[in-house]
Amino acid sequence: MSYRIHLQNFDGPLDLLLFLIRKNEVDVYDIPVATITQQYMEYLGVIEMLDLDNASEYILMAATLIRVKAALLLPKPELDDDDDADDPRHELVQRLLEYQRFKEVADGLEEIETESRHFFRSLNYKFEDDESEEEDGVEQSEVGMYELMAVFVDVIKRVPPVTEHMVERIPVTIEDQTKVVLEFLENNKQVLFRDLLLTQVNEKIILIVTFIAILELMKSRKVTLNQNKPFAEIWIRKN
Amino acid sequence: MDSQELTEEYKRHIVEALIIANDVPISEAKIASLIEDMTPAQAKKAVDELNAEYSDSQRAFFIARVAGGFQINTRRDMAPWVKKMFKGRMRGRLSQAGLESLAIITFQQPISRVEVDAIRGVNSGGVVKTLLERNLITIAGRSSGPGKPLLYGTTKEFLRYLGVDDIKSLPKPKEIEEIMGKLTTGDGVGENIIEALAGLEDDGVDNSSEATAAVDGVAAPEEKAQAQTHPESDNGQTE
Amino acid sequence: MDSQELTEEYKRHIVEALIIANDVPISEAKIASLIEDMTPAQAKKAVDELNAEYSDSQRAFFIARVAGGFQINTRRDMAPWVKKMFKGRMRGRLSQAGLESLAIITFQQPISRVEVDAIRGVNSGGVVKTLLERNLITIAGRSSGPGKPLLYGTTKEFLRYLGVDDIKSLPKPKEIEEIMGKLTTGDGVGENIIEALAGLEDDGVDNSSEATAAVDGVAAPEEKAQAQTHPESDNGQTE
Repeated sequence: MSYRIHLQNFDGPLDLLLFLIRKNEVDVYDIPVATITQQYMEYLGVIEMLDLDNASEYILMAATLIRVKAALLLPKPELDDDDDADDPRHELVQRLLEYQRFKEVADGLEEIETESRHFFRSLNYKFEDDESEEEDGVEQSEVGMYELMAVFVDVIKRVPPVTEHMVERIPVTIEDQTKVVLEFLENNKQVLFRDLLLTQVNEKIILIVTFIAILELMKSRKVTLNQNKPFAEIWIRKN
Repeated sequence: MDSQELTEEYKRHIVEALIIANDVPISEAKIASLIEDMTPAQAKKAVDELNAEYSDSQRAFFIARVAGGFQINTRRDMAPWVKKMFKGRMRGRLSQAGLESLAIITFQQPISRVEVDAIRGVNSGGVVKTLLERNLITIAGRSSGPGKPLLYGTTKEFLRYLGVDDIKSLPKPKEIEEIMGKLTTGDGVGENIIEALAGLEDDGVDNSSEATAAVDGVAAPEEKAQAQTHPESDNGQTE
Repeated sequence: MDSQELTEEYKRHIVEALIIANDVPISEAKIASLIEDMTPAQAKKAVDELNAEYSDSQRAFFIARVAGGFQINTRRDMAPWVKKMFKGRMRGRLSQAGLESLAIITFQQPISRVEVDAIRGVNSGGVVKTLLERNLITIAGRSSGPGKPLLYGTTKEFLRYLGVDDIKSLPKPKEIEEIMGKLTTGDGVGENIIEALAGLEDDGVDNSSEATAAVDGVAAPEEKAQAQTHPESDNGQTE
């Protein structure tokens, strides 16, 4: 049961390995060789049971441990003993030390974070300008890269899904859509151009064809589009 | 928090801190509820005393009473400098439409307005104009396709503001998806950004000749007008 | 705005107004640019004088130097009440994984996610997303290495979150040699790692000499190993 508590504190195989190394250092100075690997495997068993998402990363480390151990069991060529680049442990030691470096920094950051949470910046200020009233005090700095990406994802999500089999074309012609538009206008004397497009269209291709149909209708003076001022809403009306 | 009694003076400090740190005007009732043994009337009195202190020590600000409670305001004679500080900042919140169009233009640039419309499913003319005015986007050329529509892209200032040096460093749709997680459309059909955008492109291409030619008739005057209105928008508002 | 000369005192009032009105830390250079005949050094001096005044008159706030500029912070002993006011609205603390990733990104920036993963030994996708979302990191370009992955860097908001002026005020990662150096002092993780891994090797055979040999060897090829593990880190580490 204690496994579960510990597991939540591990941020990956390196973290677990460091934990075991520390733990064993405290308990038994002379570490029995197999202990670390064996304990690691025990944890791994629990991890596999509980946390399938990250299990593969822990398994990878287990494989590394076993590989290192196996390599060490092989008889060493008695060449240049100083040349330790061949030592199978080096890469792992290197990784653990590198990880440890940043783990220490993370601890430092956590301390600073703790301290910083005692201070609050001034927020209760509003600039009241006699002359201009349009300022609502909201900074655009809220639009960061992340927010933009989130909005982008949202918009794309709204785009109607692509048909599963793209070979099949959506049967839509300008003629069809001309009829649709005229029928729609039959019931509504004057409609917002936008509403017409939105209510009549649920596929991008249809949207585009409908748009062309409207333009055709305009050209042949069957409908009129007007606008109160540039960029205002466009109204469409049957002639 | 404190078992000892708080002095009147110390309570006044707390009132000051609460007013300064809050992000909305805070009422005397709210202040009173946060400080041990304090009534709203006492909170109000503390504010008056603070204002007297500010006045005596010639602070450049005072506590103003606004609709919802108390808020920090700068002294009236400070306005010219405060205004100067806020001026030239990209102030004011973008509408949802503005944000969406900005997101699409940022990650799909260079892109024509018609394509932005196609993705959003609504007309983006007014929004594009606002973005141009705010120097967030600029005209980035002209499509070589039929109709040669104007293409929009983000300004250097906005890119810098987002934290990247050039367009190439912006995340691509595939990377956005990797960061933000796999997309699922409303009806539960798994779909990714690439497919969604590819679908759009296909649709666009299908009728490019007709659609764009026809669109040209409508869109051209408006875009030309924009080009005239903001000829230097790309380098003009560098501040 | 003013044709008359501004007195030192009045300039100090303006500095105070600018700092209290701004919602982002404002640098002395920016302050100086907004006030007639003021140098950044004078702006800094004015801030010091203001802080002295605040201290004398026992204000519940002070001007802190954060993220390259000045901002008003509430006094440390005010925290219990301000926290009470923000109860339920305060952002959670960073997770261990978040702190680790931040530690790595802070000192290796700009860095790709894959490189962060390599150091942590675990996928950091979710963590990176959270950090982006909290605006503590942002996309900071694109690697020129294979695959041209996106690179991440820390933001000003990160400094602000921790309440520090710049990255130099954060605890630096120790050199690997230094972590190794702990061996001689008889405590520290470096030793534990070596011990444990040496233990892996001996498998019951007493060979302390070998263990030490292995330790000696680790430091030497370490840079090589590092260079291999992080091929892009050399052009990545701009500082």
